[in-house]
Amino acid sequence: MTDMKLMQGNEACAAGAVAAGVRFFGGYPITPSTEIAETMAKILPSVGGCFVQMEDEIGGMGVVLGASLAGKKVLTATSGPGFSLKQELIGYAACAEIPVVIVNVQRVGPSTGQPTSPAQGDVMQARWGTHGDHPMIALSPWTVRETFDAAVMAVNYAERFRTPVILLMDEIVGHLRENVQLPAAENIDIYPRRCPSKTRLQGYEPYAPEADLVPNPADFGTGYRIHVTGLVHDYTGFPSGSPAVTEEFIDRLHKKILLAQDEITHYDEFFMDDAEYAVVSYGGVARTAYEAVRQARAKGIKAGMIRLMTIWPFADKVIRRNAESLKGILVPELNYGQLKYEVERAAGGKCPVKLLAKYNTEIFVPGEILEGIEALKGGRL
Amino acid sequence: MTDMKLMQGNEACAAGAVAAGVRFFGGYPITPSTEIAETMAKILPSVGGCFVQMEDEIGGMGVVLGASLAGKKVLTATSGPGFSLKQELIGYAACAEIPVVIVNVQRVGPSTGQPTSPAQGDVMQARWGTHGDHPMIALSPWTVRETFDAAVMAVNYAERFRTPVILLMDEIVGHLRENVQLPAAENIDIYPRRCPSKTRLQGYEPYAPEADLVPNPADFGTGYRIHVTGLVHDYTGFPSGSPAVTEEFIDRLHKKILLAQDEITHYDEFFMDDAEYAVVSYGGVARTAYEAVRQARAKGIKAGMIRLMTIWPFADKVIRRNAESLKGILVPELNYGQLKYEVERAAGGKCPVKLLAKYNTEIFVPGEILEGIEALKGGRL
Amino acid sequence: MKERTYEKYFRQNRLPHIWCPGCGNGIAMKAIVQAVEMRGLPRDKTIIVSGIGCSSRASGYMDFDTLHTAHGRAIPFATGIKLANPELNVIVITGDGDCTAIGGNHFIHGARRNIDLTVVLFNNTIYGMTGGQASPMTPLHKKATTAPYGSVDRPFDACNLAQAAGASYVARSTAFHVQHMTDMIAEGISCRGFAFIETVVQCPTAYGRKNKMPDPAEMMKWMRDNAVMKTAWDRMPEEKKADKFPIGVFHRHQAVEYTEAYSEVITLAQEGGK
Amino acid sequence: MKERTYEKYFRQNRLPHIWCPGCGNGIAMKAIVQAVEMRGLPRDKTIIVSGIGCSSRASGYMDFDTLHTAHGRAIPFATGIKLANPELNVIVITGDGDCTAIGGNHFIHGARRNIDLTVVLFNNTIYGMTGGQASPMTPLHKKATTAPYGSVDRPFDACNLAQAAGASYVARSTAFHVQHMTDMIAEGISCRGFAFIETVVQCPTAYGRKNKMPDPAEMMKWMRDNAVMKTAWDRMPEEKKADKFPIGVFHRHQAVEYTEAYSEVITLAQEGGK
Amino acid sequence: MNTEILLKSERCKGCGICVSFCPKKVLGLDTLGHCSVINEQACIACGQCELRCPDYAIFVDKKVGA
Amino acid sequence: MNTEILLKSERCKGCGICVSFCPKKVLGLDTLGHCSVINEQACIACGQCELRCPDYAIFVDKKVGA
Amino acid sequence: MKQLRLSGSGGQGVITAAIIFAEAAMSEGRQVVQSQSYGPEARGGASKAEVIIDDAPIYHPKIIKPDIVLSLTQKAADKYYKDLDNAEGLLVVDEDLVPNVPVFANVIKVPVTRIASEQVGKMLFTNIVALGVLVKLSKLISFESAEMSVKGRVPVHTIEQNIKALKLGYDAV
Amino acid sequence: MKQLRLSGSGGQGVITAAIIFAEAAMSEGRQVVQSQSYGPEARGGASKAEVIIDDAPIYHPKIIKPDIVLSLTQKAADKYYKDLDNAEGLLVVDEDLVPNVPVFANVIKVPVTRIASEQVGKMLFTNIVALGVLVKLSKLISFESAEMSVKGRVPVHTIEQNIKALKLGYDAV
Ligand SMILES: Cc1ncc(C[n+]2csc(CCOP(=O)(O)OP(=O)(O)O)c2C)c(N)n1
Ligand SMILES: Cc1ncc(C[n+]2csc(CCOP(=O)(O)OP(=O)(O)O)c2C)c(N)n1
Ligand code: SF4
Ligand code: SF4
Ligand code: SF4
Ligand code: SF4
Ligand code: SF4
Ligand code: SF4
Ligand SMILES: [Mg+2]
Ligand SMILES: [Mg+2]
Repeated sequence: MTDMKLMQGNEACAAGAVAAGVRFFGGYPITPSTEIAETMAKILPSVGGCFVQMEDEIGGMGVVLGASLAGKKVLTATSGPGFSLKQELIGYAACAEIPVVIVNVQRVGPSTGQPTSPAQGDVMQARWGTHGDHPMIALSPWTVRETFDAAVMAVNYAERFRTPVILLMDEIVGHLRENVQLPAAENIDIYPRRCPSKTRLQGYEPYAPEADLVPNPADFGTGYRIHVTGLVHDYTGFPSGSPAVTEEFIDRLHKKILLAQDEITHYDEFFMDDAEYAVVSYGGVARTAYEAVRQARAKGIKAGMIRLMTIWPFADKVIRRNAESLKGILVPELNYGQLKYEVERAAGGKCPVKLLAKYNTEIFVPGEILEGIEALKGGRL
Repeated sequence: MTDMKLMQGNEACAAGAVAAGVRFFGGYPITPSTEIAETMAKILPSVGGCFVQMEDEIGGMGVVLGASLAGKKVLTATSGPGFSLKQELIGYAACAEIPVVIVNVQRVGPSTGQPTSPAQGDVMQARWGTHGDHPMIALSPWTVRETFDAAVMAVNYAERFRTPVILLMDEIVGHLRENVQLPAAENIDIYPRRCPSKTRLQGYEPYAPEADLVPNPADFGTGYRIHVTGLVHDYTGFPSGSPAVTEEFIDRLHKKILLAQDEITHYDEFFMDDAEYAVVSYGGVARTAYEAVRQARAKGIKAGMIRLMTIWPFADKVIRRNAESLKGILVPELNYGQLKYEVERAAGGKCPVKLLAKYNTEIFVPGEILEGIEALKGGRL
Repeated sequence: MKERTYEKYFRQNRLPHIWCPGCGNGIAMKAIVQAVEMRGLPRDKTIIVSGIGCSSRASGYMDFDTLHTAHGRAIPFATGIKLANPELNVIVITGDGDCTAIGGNHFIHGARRNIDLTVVLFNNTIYGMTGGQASPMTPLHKKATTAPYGSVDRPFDACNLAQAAGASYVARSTAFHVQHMTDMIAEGISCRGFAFIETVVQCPTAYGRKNKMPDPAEMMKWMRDNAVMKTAWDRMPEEKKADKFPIGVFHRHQAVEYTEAYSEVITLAQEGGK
Repeated sequence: MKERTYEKYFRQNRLPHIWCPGCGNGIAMKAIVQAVEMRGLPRDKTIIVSGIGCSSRASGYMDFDTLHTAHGRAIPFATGIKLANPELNVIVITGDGDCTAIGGNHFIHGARRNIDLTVVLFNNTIYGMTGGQASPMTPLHKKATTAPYGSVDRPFDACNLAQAAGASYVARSTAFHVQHMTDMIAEGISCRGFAFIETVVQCPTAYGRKNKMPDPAEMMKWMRDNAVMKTAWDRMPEEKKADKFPIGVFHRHQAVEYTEAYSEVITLAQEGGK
Repeated sequence: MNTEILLKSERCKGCGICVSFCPKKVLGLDTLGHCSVINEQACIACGQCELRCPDYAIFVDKKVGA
Repeated sequence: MNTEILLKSERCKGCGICVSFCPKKVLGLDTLGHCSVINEQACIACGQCELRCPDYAIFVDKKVGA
Repeated sequence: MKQLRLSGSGGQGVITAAIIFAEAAMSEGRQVVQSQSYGPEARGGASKAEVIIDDAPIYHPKIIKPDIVLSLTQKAADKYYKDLDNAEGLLVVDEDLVPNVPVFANVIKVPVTRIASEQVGKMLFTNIVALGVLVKLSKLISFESAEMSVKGRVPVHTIEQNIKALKLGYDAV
Repeated sequence: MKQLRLSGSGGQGVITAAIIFAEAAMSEGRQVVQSQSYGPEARGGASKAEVIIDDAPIYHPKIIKPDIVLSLTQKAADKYYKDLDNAEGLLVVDEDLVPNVPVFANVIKVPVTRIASEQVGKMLFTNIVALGVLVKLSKLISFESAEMSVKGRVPVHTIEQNIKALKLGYDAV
């Protein structure tokens, strides 16, 4: 462990990324994510890396994808409007299987909205924002320290699955400062860049999957002369219009992540052993929810909490398992209702799932969620 | 009725839009939507309208929003990658309440994917593609004639609710030619551009809602001197950071559409009276599904079909009502599973909901869906 | 006190504006309304369109139909307004980031089409709104929060770019040269076609503080001392040009305006020509 | 038969290419590999990056590390590759739509940064891939599927634009002038900085057919008859210039290259400078 | 005095531009940073302050009849 | 004949460019639109056809020793 | 229900021929749907157009079992004849461009490209020659309907040559 | 748990003061969270910074009931004092900039801006003067910790003046 520091969520995000090996950042400033870029601009050159500010968010996405192909671990960061602009190339990364982490520090939308205020309004967009079928990994930390860990994890997952990973922060945690003690460098697990397991002469195919369904396209400049495209392609990497190839391709994109779903579904259960009512929460809101659940317990309500760190792929199993024994689930969200739909679906009618939505630029106070729990219990929701 | 014509879906879309009063098109070509732009380039100047090809899809979105504010009914059209690029400004239209119809003729994704092949992979993106909380109307026609009608309807809804409307076509219908007989101009209902109901002196507030929760901001150049912004704003149209204003604003954006949900939820029920199994289908796929359901009936299976024309807001009630009495629902989709999630949620565990996914660039053949129905019945799905 | 007639063009109930003490945006905004007054534009047929940024907040203070678009997108929106109703006068207010970073493509394409817009760029050489990141017009070696070691990205000369892209009128002025700025804008308004005016304005907060010029008056004195009138500039020996920059009208070239060109298309189409 | 040594730079198993009979893209692609050979670029340290379009399909046929990006985005991807590993030689192949329509902003920003890329624009003055829509380089009054009455949008001069934006090297050639084209590209490769070469190529299918020039050889003869060497062009009276266009090197100006500039930042940062 | 100086103090943000550009040292900033007229007699109504005030907070006219 | 003309017919798309630019009318297109050598003797090995063939389908060399 | 498939490569115009066929059938009061698919490449590559004709509304929009397949390239012939009914199905191929005719019961070889090139004057008219062949063989529409439909779809200055092509095709079988 | 709210307008530096306070508390081994909110406008407008200090981990990150509210503008005072505990809560205001002091039990008026302007030499130091005041009044951290924390957060060439400001504030109450 290192010294105790007062650190902001956004700074922790940058620090985590660098700790995980990120050496390239490209992006475009936008509130409330800007401190991530600013921190990177300062740190990266000092570790021999590169920070580049691009002409817009699309350029920011393109430049990091190019750098990733050339062998660097890469990060870009943005918020609402910029996240929308990046969607096309997020799909490119999914299709061409290029490791990249995209941080979205959520703010109030739609559109320019309320740039400085917190929200959780991009949860569904993180899953479905780009066109066509694609899988998605999204992580949402609830503390500054976990933001560091989540950044490390996001970089590792991007590299391991060769896929875009969304670090879905919110303004609450992004702009929060709290004391953190970061792990020492030697205690941080780093997933290295995958390498070709064959030579050209051995019949290397850049997009042939390994056992984990993930391919190992060679970094540019290493002598493999590979072709990378956003068209559907076969194992050689060249475009193919074959239905069989297309089917296998799209299937594999999803399965490589679903195979590992249990392992990458991170969540906490608090007071769930005997819980009758559960709050399902994520991101900065979970801090308030935790407080509320404690207060409910203090009042004798058998309340528990499931805190989702992994938002996508969605924790279906966790919810389903718990729904069997619960009398109700409350989903407080700083939006008009988003992850609630998933919880409801996963619960499959086993117990009522109720939304507690707040979308007025302010965060919940514990009392509101407590009331929500009581109302759920009392059948008033 | 007019003469019988052989018409392509994309042409019918353009014709419908013009019939509904569209006089401005801005966009950027992309397969398989390009014929819409090309048709507009030809027709619009001949009716005194304007076609402009912009530098990209974002410019295409911006230019139509400007034209809409200046009083024109407007259309833009795109496909997959372009739809992703338009997302930021779709949110702008939702926030600033600017009438606009965005056609997305879906193709295989993610990314460049298979540009010439059909898919239904942007269904969730149509709902959740832009950041922040926003409502969405999306219509998906299944015939060339209905494409004409859907275009008229889309323009009318855009004007009536002052909101972006997605005409969610697919390549199947977009590139299909079939004989159609269009309605005579006088039989087409047109929703006129909404006008201010007060003068400046009477204390006109451009964003004050009428009884239907929709405001009447004046067209530019008509002397009202209004302010339009993508920031959260109050009734005056000027930015406001007030939590109360924000809450009411976001609530109203959703409610104005939800209020009319029953009226704008268009769907067909075929053979549902005594159905035990239903296929829920939309867009071009519904044509094949219909054939399959007929074949199932011919084999003595009590199969029926719910054909959704309105995709968003989702037909929760229709599904829930039917789920009560069904033994199973099959959702064939040309994607990895998208609207299936909504059907599953809406069914609320009342009956099993099974996906029949195809994502190999080819469309279903009736036999596949028939097999699906049989498998559903046999519990093999 | 004599009436300041231009004050009627402000939305009085929205003043004071949100800009920082000493921000040059207020000066440029006043120059615009004075130019509008000079040219006698009918107020209800004049539309102000802006992007996102400190500068782009100007639209909210001006008593016309006003449109505060998305970051970088003012020109496409303005293009739509003008094409939809060519009788409207459309003035675009934008920032160096808004216009030349994220909006760079729309900027050059507006100029290419030669659509009749008057585009006024408030150039504070920084991203003011988001707190001081480098823009594509930040001078070399100056500091910004995203260029903590000094910027190594060469800046654009937006006037050159506008001209190369096809603008009909290109000029520059500064917040020090208030009257000159007003004239430059007024001439741009008169131009039928794409008119571009770069107005150099001080941002003491996000730029000045980081670059040892926190005092707005000092920044304006820097403009006074380093801006050189075009005519003098053209006669200036190269070695004296370092750190200096020209102001004035750089380019005037009347070409067919876009809405006029499009009206030809309408005529052709309606004649059934193909 | 003597060996055609440049053939080794093609992925033989992927030929014949998908381009239409007579398409000029094949000529420009050959010029690139010949220029690469002339300059002796190490093959495994040379990366070809393209956007989306007929022209951008070239990357798939060239036996290097190759990257077929998204429409308009070749330059940012290429920038990332170069910045991540400055020892790589990065060549960008793009179309008139890819580069100057949707990719226009990245194009001018690449030039502004002066990053060491060689950008070869295959200018067929049309959107070939999508079947003949007008591009920002379609000549005035020519027809396109989206300009059925003739285009009224003034075209860009991409060379002017590149120069105004800051490119270090700017040149143009045509598919008729094959050897000249090769030389222009080779010189661009040698240039340390942003090099831009516009190669005028014929698209008989999407452009020619609509504009009464369906024969590719006729299109090339048109190039022969209308392209004028820069030196001659500069001496040509204005009235003779109509319909003609200059080819050759328009601009050479060596400035600090971007990856070199950034290495200064690294030095500063590592010295703990702030 | 033959000039009239009008300060709209609700608009003034105390930037000091008018103070800096006043050739006659007519203006000053108070402790809390607002513009104030400290030497009205010296004013020559040159208008430099009004011209460059970014907040339209100061107006100067020759007195009517002066 | 002192020239050698190699036609890779699997690459030739019959565009006719070589035919048009051949100064000696050595080349022609057949009914189904493929390039064919119709007057080999006339070839002067000027290389115009090879130079501009967009499909790398025709190659001309002076015969070795010629 | 009758199902026709026209196949070839990018520039051969099979889609136009299919549209004209469909339009002619429509003009005779039939229900039609016409669709096409391109290869993965927008340029070049395979191209396929389909026409379905019926008296009742047509739902599923693609051919399940073609009655006639026309193929103008070897690749197209090899790929598309397979689902023809062995007994009833008819395969029509270009005599020159499909040298290896698939082993199939009913095959008709017509030198459509050669006819276009030599007798109409340009290979460009191949598709209309082929259309003439199909009109004759399919017996689904009259020559006159086809003629009308051609006139409505081709550029005015090429009508004459196109009608000539149509006739030549019609008479070639 | 102790909850401090610092409020003012855009340029007054209340966020920096809050960060320094939080850091000092952290250095004394406490758990802290520090947050802020801006008005709807990025420039100008209201600005609010909060610090929560506790010995246990802090979950809910915003103040529910402040112990101390510092307000450097009238607007901020009017808006933010309200949820102070009537008995225990303490409101600290700038004597000059908050002319209409809210009617409240415990109010302390300090001319922090004037001290900065007149005694330190620049209004820029207002926030550090205010910080000194808060250190003294809150009794949550030692002057030394605050001093250390200031030194770590301000530009090197301004350390001296800042420490002077801190002292002046500390001594002003
Ligand atoms: C798509 C998008 N990206 C980024 C932002 C964040 N943003 C707002 S203003 C701005 C820069 C403004 O700079 P400039 O245009 O120079 O205006 P200034 O504030 O300096 O006047 C940025 C990056 C945004 N609002 N939207
Ligand atoms: C975001 C996006 N928009 C549009 C398209 C469709 N599209 C593909 S290529 C192209 C134009 C190509 O024109 P150009 O760059 O000139 O290349 P050419 O085909 O003429 O060589 C377009 C519009 C796309 N693939 N992606
Ligand atoms: S940050 Fe700069 S540009 Fe923005 S208001 Fe302040 S001084 Fe003006
Ligand atoms: S469409 Fe034009 S550019 Fe594309 S391959 Fe054909 S000839 Fe070449
Ligand atoms: S210039 Fe204006 S705002 Fe600045 S101090 Fe003077 S009066 Fe006040
Ligand atoms: S008018 Fe001139 S002299 Fe008078 S106060 Fe203003 S600047 Fe000073
Ligand atoms: S130029 Fe090449 S492709 Fe064209 S006809 Fe001649 S050999 Fe064939
Ligand atoms: S080398 Fe010259 S003469 Fe010989 S075939 Fe080619 S073009 Fe004709
Ligand atoms: Mg700026
Ligand atoms: Mg092109």
